[in-house]
Amino acid sequence: MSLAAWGLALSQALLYVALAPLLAGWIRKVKARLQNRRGAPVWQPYRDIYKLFGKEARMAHTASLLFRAAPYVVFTATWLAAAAVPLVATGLPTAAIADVIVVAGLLALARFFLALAGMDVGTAFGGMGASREMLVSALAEPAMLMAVFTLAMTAHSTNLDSVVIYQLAGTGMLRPSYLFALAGLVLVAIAETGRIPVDNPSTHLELTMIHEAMILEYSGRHLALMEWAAQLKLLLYGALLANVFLPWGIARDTGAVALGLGLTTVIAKLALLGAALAVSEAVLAKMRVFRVPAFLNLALLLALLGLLSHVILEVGA
Amino acid sequence: MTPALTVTVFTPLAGALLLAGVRRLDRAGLLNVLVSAVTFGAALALALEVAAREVVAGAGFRVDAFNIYLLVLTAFVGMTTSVFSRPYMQYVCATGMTSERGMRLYHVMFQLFIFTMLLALATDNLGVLWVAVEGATLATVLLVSLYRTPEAIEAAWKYFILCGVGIALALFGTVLLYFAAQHVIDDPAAGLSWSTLHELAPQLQPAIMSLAFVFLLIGYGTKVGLVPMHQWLPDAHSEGPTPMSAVLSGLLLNVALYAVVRLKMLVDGSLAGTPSAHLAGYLLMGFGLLSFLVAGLFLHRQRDIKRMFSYSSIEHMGLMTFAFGLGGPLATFGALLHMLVHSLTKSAIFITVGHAAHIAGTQSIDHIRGLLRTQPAVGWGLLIGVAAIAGFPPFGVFTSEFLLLSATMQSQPWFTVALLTGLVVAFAGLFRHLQPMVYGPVPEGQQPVQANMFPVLVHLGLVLWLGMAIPAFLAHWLDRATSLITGMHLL
Amino acid sequence: MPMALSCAELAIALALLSAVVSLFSAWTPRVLRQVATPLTGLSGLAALAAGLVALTSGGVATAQLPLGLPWLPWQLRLDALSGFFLCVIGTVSLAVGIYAPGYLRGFEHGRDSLPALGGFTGLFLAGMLLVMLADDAFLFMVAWELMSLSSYFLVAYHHDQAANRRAALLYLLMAHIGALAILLGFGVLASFGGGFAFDAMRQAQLPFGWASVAFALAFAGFGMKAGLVPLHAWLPEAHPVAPSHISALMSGVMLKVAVYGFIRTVFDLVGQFHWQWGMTVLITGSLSALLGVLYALMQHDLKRLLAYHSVENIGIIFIGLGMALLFLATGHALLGTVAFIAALYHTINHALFKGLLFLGAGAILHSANERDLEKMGGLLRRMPWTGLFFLIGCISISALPPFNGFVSEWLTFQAALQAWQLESGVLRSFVAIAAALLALTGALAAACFVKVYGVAFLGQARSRHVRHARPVPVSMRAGQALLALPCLLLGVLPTTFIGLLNAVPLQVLGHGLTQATSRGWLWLTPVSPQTASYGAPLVAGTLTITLVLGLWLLGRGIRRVRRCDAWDCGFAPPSPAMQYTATAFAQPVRRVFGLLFHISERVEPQADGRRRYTLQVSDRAWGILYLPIARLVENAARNVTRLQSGSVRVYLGWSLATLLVLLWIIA
Amino acid sequence: MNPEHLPQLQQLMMVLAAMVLFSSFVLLEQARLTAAIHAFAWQGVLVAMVTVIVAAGGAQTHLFFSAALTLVLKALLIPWMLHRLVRRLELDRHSEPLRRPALVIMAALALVIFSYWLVLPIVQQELIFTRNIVAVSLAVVLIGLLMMVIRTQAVAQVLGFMSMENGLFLAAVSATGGMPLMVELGVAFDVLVAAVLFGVFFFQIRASIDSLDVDRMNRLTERVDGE
Repeated sequence: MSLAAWGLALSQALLYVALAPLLAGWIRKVKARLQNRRGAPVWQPYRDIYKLFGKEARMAHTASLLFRAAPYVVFTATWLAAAAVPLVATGLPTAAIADVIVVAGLLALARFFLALAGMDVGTAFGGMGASREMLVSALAEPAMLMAVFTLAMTAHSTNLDSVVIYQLAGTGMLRPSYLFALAGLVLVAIAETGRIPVDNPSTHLELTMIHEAMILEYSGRHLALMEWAAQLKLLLYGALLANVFLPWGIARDTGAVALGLGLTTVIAKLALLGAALAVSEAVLAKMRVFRVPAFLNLALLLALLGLLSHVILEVGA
Repeated sequence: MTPALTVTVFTPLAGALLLAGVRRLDRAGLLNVLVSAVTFGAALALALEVAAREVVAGAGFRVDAFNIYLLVLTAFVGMTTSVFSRPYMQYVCATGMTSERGMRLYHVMFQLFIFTMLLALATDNLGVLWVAVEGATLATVLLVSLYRTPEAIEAAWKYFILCGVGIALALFGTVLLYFAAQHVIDDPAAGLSWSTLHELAPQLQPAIMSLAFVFLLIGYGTKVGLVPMHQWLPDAHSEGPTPMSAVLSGLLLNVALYAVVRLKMLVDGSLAGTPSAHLAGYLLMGFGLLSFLVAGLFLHRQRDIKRMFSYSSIEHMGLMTFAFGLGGPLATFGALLHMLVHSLTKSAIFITVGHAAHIAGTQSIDHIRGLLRTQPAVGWGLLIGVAAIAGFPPFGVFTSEFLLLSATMQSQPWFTVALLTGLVVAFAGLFRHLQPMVYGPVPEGQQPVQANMFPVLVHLGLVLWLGMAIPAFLAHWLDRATSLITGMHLL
Repeated sequence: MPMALSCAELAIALALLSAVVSLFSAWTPRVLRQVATPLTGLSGLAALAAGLVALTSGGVATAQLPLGLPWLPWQLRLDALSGFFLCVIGTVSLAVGIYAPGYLRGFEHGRDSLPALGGFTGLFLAGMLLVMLADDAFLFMVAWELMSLSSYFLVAYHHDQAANRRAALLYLLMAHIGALAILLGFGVLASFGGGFAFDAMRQAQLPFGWASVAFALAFAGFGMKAGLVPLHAWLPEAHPVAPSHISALMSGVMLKVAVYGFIRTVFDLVGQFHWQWGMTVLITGSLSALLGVLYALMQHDLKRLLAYHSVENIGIIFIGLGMALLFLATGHALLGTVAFIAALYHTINHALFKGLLFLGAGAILHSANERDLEKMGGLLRRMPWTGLFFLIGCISISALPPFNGFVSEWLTFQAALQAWQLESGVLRSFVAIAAALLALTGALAAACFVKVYGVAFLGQARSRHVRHARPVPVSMRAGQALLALPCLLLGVLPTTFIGLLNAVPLQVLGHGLTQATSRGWLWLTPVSPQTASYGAPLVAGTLTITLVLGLWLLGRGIRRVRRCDAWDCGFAPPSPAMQYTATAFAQPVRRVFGLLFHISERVEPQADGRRRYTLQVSDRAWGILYLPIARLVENAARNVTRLQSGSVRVYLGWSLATLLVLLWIIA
Repeated sequence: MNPEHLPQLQQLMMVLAAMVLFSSFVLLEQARLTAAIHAFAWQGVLVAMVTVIVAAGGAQTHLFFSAALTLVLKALLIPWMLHRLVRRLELDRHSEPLRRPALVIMAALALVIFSYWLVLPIVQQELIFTRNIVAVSLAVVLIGLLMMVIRTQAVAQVLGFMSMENGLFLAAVSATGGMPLMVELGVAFDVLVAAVLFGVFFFQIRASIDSLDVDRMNRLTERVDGE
């Protein structure tokens, strides 16, 4: 573990933080274009965050200490989770710290505090948001784990890093389990990051909110951290899909060329994913909350099918 | 015939005669305790003698390892019960449920009953055994109807008729036994001596012996309370005065079972080698299991607390009968131990129940409530006692049931399922009725009574001791009894 | 090592002593608080010490007591396995011993008898400790039943409510049935091993059929005690009605004693492994985990909810054990060990956080006299310390890093993910599905504890007495802290504890984890570094550093913020009544998993014209298993009682008939 | 035993035994209490005579004594007591015809055959004669029991009980040449006490349910009302 490697890991983690708003902005931009609007510039999210940091934070009378601590916990946990997902390079020391289960755990930790923060103020909306969020995650988390387990079982490792390397070295044979897992993971990603059709990040109608309902009471820097954490999560899932399923182009060593190549490829992949997401959001409508379980059961089913088709069809293959 | 034996057996008789003369109630009570104490002391002395030389015999009496511990047990339970009965009967007399004459009758009959018990245990002559057991019925039947309520009289009548018939059949069996004996023993006087018969058992004619055993089993089995001849038992227990129930459950059933076992030994001896060698054993197992299961189910539908515990007695008697039928040293050892702990526990329970009924002023389970709050001593006594009888460690009943179960598992594994089912059913039946009685708030105007829980304490203490560790001397004692019955040592 | 054994004996002696001492509280109530409960704490400490020594030394110590049957004196034996469980018991009972004095102050003016409480608590503890040391079936059963019986008296302690009495009866009944099943299982072993001493049983060579019988009996008996579905229904009835520190002991420790019994019997005494057994355990465990958490979500009585979570966690433990059996049966020793370790790890974890949570519930009960979530709210501001500890408990039980619950679930997942090494596709897919269910369970548990914490400690108080709740005395806080701290430690330093735990599989299974720390103590690598690694200390460290850094960078984070009203959509400011209730929170889950519950939902008009909404979510196990059996017994009893018709002539007829039948038989 | 008497004695005993059996049939059939008591007394007499004959045949002196005992007890004392009781209880007019006489007789006959079939296995040459007597006495015992089952009248039940005892005596005397004296005494004493106690109970029962119909004593049962 050379110091350089650690430095690289750190910079990758910082890169996550830096890139997160960009992806959000990009998706918004594409969406706007698809809706024949000009839309805000791509770096608008940076501006928002900056502005929010500048604003004064206010809290409801009924809010407790947990309400203040939550944004920091949520942001940190999400960030830490992100740091364990290879973005531009593999073989980083951070990969060994946390495998995919830990990533899921950290995301769950963030969600836990997010939901608690939602309930803290004691308004109906917060509780509603928390209840819905926990239901969604309760169904999404196993689906995600299943999907990733499929990869992990193939690669005989739960370290994302090793999975990616296995993929790169892999014969590139067509595995049914992968297709199922990928489909499942996509659905999970949509649900977890609160995108249409599960949740609408840009809604202003409280009763339809999930994620927004929980952070309804936040303002100023707290809100900034919450938003940022959400964008980080989005980026995390994007990186997960991009690098684990189509890892080609990711840097194998710490040479400058490889890193540059890796960066460009990953940005390209993310841009494509973002565009795809924007398209889907443009064409799809948000579902009723009680249709969501059906959506997630589909994800669960796909992921489980992936796992089963792996353990039954492919072991030894 | 050693002095200890004479004193042991005949003290109660003398006591009965004395008590017939005593008018003052409190004096009678004291004398009653005194006589029982003397009997117990003598029994202990006798026990030492037996420990010294295997068998104490003479004048038609024969005390060996098997009956000596029952003798001691009988004397002991008799003593503790008399201690309990003194204040209790005074209370009964005070409430006017019975008269001064009734009290005298009670004391006389109590001692007479103890006498018949000891006689039945100590004698070597099967005829005398029969006479004694019949005498026990006669001594207790008037006590059952002591309160002169219609229920009491009805109970007494049923008790009298059923046991009378049973015992008559037993006599027929005895006659057949004698009949069989005559062809191998020329001295007619010795024809009913158990020891002689036991030596000559192999020569006794199997056909007659099995015929005789059926009659004897039905006869003495009625007294043991084997289903379906048990119907007198709950009635007699529930309607008689509580000390009577205590000794009936604690002693009479034991003695009847003792008789059955003695006779089984003879029959086994004579049937050995014939195709139906285990006839007696199978009969006992069948009756025992039937009683065990049926009584357990009966427990669920009780409305009278004393009836409930008399059914529990039937259940445990069934268990012992089963074990004796099973044979083998382990089962027999367990059965002997169970006899011991069951008598101690059950008599303790009946004593407590007496106080409980006294507190509530009724024997109806639905009206006995909140004992723990009213009088913790009684409440806990009942609770612990029932826990003990239900076979919870560290009480002795668990130990014996453990032995019985493991013995069954070794020889007849499939019966264990039935046994366990029976245990669970019985346990549930007991506790579902017990809980409302001890727990919960105190009903209106329920007052604590002047209760003497000392005997209960002693009994349960002993049972606890036996559960934790069986003292060596007792272990060897029971082992010798086991070897007498089965011909095999366990230790 | 003999020192450890005598230390354990000392623990038992102390427990018994406290039982005896507390009898005096009949005269001076203070004795219970000031002498008896500290003694139980000491006993816990002694047990902990003994357990640690046994774990570290890894040896075996035996002894005999001059009690028991003449030919089978009580045999004591202390090895790594029992040492580990001694640690579990010791830790929790130490905390309870510290916690109880504050908690019991309220009882001194109650109507229930203190001697009973103290006495049976002591006996209960002694019984559990004795089970750990028992080395022959007789002593084991004695200790086991002592534990059950004394805990029964503790469950029935508040016996004024009929519901509590029913719960106690059901509890004792189930315990008794379980005990008899266990006894029968031992009987099978003994009749092959030729003796009730465990050593004899170890030597027994059972054919597969009888071994399976023994296994089934042990599984049924111990599973009944541990509260595995579908035999769990007594557990959520019984555990909550006991005084809270006893609930902590029962849920936290007694269930573990059942786990110990299962491990001891199946892994040690029977000593052979078959995949069929593994499947049975695995499936039962998964079902228990899922149903447990689902039923827990439906509860709004805090202690009942926690009790249902015990069912869930026991399920998780048995998932681990099932996988261990499976892997060992198919010859994957290392993987079996991983699963085994995972189960053990989850065992101690559950003991810690479930004990902690019950103590927290006790604290709420103590200061707000409330068990119903629907009436709580805003307690965090009323009792901050309890709030903090309870939060730690919630995070741990929801299996979130960096706390201990996560580590054991992570290990379980690691074991499950090695399913690809199994030969049979069926087994592989079952393990995979079990892993899926486990994931689902974990997520639902998180949801459940968001509900609990959010409704109880956050928001605003929903009733007056909760609004005026006072902080609990320091001893109770200390007790909770004592359990909260290890929750963190076991989460942050798993490698250290697994190093300790290793002694258990080494002794029971014959091999331990070889590569657990092959990459250094910072990384936990159960199977191999390539397979998976979890740098718990690093995660925890980074979390804290980043948190502190964040707070410092945005240094204004410390500065107090302006307060204002909550967003009210422009209507009147929100009142406590507007908050989401626990039932409302769980409603989506109830709708999604509806068919697993027995739901009766009614809206009936009241006299005053208003409408009343009642919702009853009950356990399906009742209708499926319990009531039919009860009905069966009732009918049998009714039919049998016809025997006692009351007419003496009928009775004589019975005698005559019996006589004739017998005569006919023998002739 | 001196052989020249034996045949006649045997025949005589056979006849007597048969008559004992017959008497218990009579007892079973009797509707009127007083008559039943007389039948019972006659049975006692017959048993006593059997005892005498066995005593003469076997020259066992103590049997004479027990014969006298039987005569006094079974033929005189107990019947006399029962008579007095019946009179004092104003039952001398009481009569209770059997409900299904034919059936009862059938049952009784079946019992006789059954008991004969039962003692068949006791095959020993010199025993055939005693064996039959045993069969007869067993039949008497069983019929007594049957009588207790079918009679709803307390006194009648007692009569059944006593006739069972007669059967026992018959068996004891004829088959085994009498039990040891001490036992005989004990048994006799028990029977006497039993008789006395029965007397006491008649009055107690009468006092409590003012009738002697045992079917009206059915308070003590496990039947819950409405089942």
